Amino acid sequence: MHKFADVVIVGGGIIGAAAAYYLALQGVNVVVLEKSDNIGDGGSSRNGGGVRQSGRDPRELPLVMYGVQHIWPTLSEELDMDIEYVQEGNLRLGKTEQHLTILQGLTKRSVELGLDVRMIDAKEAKEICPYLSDEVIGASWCPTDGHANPLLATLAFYRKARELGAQFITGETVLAIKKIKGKARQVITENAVYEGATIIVAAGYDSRKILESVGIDVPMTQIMLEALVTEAQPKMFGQMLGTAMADFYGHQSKHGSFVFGGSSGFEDTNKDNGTPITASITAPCICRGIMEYFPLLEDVKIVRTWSGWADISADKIPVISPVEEVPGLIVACGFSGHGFGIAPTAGLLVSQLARGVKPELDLTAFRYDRFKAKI
Amino acid sequence: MKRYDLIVVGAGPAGLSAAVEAAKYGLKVVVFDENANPGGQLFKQVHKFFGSKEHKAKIRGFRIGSQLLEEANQFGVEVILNATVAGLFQDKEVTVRINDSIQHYKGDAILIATGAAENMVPFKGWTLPGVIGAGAAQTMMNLHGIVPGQKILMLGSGNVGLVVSYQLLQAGCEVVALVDAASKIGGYGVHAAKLARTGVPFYLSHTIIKAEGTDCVTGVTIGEVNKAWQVIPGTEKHFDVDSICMAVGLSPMAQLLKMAGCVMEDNPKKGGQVPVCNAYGETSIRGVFAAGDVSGVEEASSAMIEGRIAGIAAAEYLGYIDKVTLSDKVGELESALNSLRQGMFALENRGKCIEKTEEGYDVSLHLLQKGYFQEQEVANYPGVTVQRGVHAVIECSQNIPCNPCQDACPKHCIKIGERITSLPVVDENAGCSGCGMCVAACSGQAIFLVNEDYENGYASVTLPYEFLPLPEKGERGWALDRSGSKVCTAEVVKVQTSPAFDCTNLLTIKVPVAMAMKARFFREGSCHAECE
Amino acid sequence: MNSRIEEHPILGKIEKGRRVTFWYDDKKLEGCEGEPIAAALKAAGVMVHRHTQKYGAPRGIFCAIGRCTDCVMVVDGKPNIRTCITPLAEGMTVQTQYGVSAKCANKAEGMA
Amino acid sequence: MRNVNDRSRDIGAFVPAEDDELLICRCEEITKGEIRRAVHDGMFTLTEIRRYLRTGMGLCQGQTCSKLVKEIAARELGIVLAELEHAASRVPMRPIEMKVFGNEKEPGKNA
Repeated sequence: MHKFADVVIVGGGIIGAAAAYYLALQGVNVVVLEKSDNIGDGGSSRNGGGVRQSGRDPRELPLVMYGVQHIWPTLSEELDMDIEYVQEGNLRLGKTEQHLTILQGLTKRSVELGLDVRMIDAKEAKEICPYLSDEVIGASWCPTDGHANPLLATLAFYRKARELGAQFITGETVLAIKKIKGKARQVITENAVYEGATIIVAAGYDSRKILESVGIDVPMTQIMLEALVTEAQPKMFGQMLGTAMADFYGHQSKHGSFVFGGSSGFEDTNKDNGTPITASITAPCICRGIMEYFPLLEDVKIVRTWSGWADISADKIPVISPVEEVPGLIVACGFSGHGFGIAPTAGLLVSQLARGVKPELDLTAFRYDRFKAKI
Repeated sequence: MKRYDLIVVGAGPAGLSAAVEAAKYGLKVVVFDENANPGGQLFKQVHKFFGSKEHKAKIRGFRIGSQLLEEANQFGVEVILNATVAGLFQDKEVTVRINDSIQHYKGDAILIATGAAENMVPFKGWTLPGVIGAGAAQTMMNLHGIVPGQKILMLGSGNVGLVVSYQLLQAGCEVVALVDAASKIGGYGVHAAKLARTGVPFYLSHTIIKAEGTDCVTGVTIGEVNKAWQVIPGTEKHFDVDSICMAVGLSPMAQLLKMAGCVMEDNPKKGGQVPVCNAYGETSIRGVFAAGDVSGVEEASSAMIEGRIAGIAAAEYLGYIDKVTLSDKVGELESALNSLRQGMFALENRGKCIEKTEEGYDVSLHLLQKGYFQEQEVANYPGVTVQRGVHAVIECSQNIPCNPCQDACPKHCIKIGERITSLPVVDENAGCSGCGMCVAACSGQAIFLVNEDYENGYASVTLPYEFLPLPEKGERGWALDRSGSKVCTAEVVKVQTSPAFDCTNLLTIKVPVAMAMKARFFREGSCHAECE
Repeated sequence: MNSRIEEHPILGKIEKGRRVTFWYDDKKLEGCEGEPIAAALKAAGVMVHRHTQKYGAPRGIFCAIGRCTDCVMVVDGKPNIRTCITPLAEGMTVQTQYGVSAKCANKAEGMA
Repeated sequence: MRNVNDRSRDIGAFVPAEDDELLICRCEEITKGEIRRAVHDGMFTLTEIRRYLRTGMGLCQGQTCSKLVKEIAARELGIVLAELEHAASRVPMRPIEMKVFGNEKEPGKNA
């Protein structure tokens, strides 16, 4: 079976779905190929849902700030589906002087780039979120940060793109990309060949193996992080939460249940059986981490734990880049575990690259060929 | 980390049997169960089991449970209750919630025996308090001694629906109707018959349209359905009830196995999503076993045998016994299991329309549609004979794996033979002594003693009676026929109770001789107004 | 008819724990120590355990074996406690749950 | 071989049915109509329906409704039940308080 489209997207996560949406809006004929059975089954549905500017790598700040100003606030309306975006600020908590120095460093860096974020003392932190433990001695506070529901955001992009005519096919494992007369033209799967003028590879860690077929490498590793979900509670706080040492992060969803992500310290070496499976020591460790900051949550019941892989690039920021040596190829992967907040912006920028239009924001920092040896 | 040879999850019939079998061969075994008492469904089953002696036939479920527990203690199996297995991880590790802590254990082998949970049929108002699962009713009555409701409608005519309806009557509730959208009763005919003769009406090819009530159930409306399961307008019937019980099948609770990454299959004949297992119950992950309803919904008797097989397989997997011992031991158990999986209700016959018994007798369609034989049909079966003096009348018309009546009769009047699914044959000249052992032994309560020469013009009918208050000698009341309708007045002439009958009392009533083959139940009640 | 089975034709006398008192919303009830809270409530004729979050619909016992979580109530101040498997103890406070909390805790949250 | 699932295949438009108001997921209060509409919005798998509507995400984690949701979705998609994969099963099998989950103890010391 041989299928033609203007743009072939490899990867049915939030980046692929968002790009497909923005392209379909412009009447571009798009095919999206997803290896797993479900749209958004990778990192897109397995993250803490943070729409966070504070503490981000300075190179990513413009993307997330653009999103917070131009996309997130109206995205539910645009996709006519409530993605539960809440903008009630982000608290990154510290319990020791050492924590505060880390937070100060992050804060100073973001302030220099125009982000409204500042350090606050324990008293002010407690005014913002009364449930904090007394051990918290300070925090960084960014009022324009927020969070959204990653499951709904991903499926909302997919739903709208599909409505606009984008074709999504799950259960299609991409084996390789094939150049025809010097240009990237074909995507070979187990079942068919998909051909298009432009090929976007947005398949998370799997992108590395796929890009190998056209001689491109994105240096990435894969780590496994875990999260836990609690029973629904009355509304307690709307802020996005995190800690200086990132031992846990999360928020209370509109539904009332808390979603907290975290790690056991072994995320680089977690074993799996081919599917993202939780480890027996991680959830207890996240619980202990949370209770140190929120003792009041100790009686709240955990109803679910899940895990997911994060595609960690060598310098911890994504590759969002055209590939001139393989004309027609665009790469968007390596979001290193914090891609959700910048996903809508990244989707828009990738769609502009695919249409040959000058991207809204400068993408030089995200070039595929930026990886140089240390000396 | 604390490690056992075998960790069993679920202390029900399958789990305990597996633990006992493995411990017999020297394995260090622990069984975790989230409930306060072990035995799983066994401890809610007050009825007598089917099968043959090796399947513990004619013994009541909860007594089998206690026997299994004794065996477990005898062989040093550690049974830890109020212990919820939260997860099954890689490297055969489980985390268990015990009191207010999480504890990690590893097993060289793991056996999941978590059983099955009840299916649901949603209808308008199904979330109202008062709509409960049949298992919930059983739990409340038989475990906690609480009456689930006063007036109850039962949805579902499988064995669970029939048996739980009977148990509701024993607990003193009124079962206003038994309803099933299927055109034929799903469970054993004998279970339906013992219910119909108490007067419970059967509404096959009917479904629930809606449950009524604002804060809880106050009534229910059912309607007849056509072949396409659509309600036929005008056939609505209303009942005032305070509870609706759903007995519409069970689904395996195989979440732990799916979590561990076992290959699963969706098999409607087994009740839904089950692990793919080999003949020994081993899943796609070496050393992880599954037994009982979790790997295919059947009954507790087969669950116990599956448990034993898996227990022995675990012993071989860990090198405690060799392959030869394994195949011998499992061979015997497999034949016991196969003998249970014969007859009309065998897996391969599910859904088939069977018109003749193995022996060629006609299957009574009336029994399957209404819950009782038409009068003239009864005489077709080999268990029903015409004899002078007292003799056993066995109204058993389906090939089900069950033969306790054969062994119960000291005079060998009853013969089933090699295949335990054969219908019982009453030998006309074996000379029944009227001891009633067969009446009490029959798990389906389908055996009566009839004596048409009791007194001139009168016959005696001895029937199994498991209700309170137990009528006394000399008491007068009504004789009910197989459909539960009053047919004549009757007097209690004898009441036999004995430990050998295991709580099945034998009630002998005197009725006009013409009623000898009609009267099948007794209801006390003053009959002065309506006397003949 | 009393909804406790005094004597069962097969199980005989049903032995229960000693009588204990507990609070059900603002009423004082009695039950048997160790039996599930839901059993004590059922014996006292209580059918509605909670009202749901979205539609405020009444819910009560459904599976009675701790799986469906329809019987949850606020017990000793903690919401979402499965009453069908939680043993009754002397002096327990059991409150009807509205959404995810007891009504008196935050009126606004509960159903009008 | 995974089964290829083209999400633009025509499964027919959403046609309201008179039992759409029927509640299916008891914990999260989701009706039959919402589940059927979700399928037509492109949610062709149980995991997607679960994430899209929250069916099976409540306190009982789908133990009561997942079979019902599966039957509704299969009928709406016009496929056999076996073709629909159940959502993943995850720890914990029963809700566990945070302080208990975090309280790891050596076996045998169940105080």
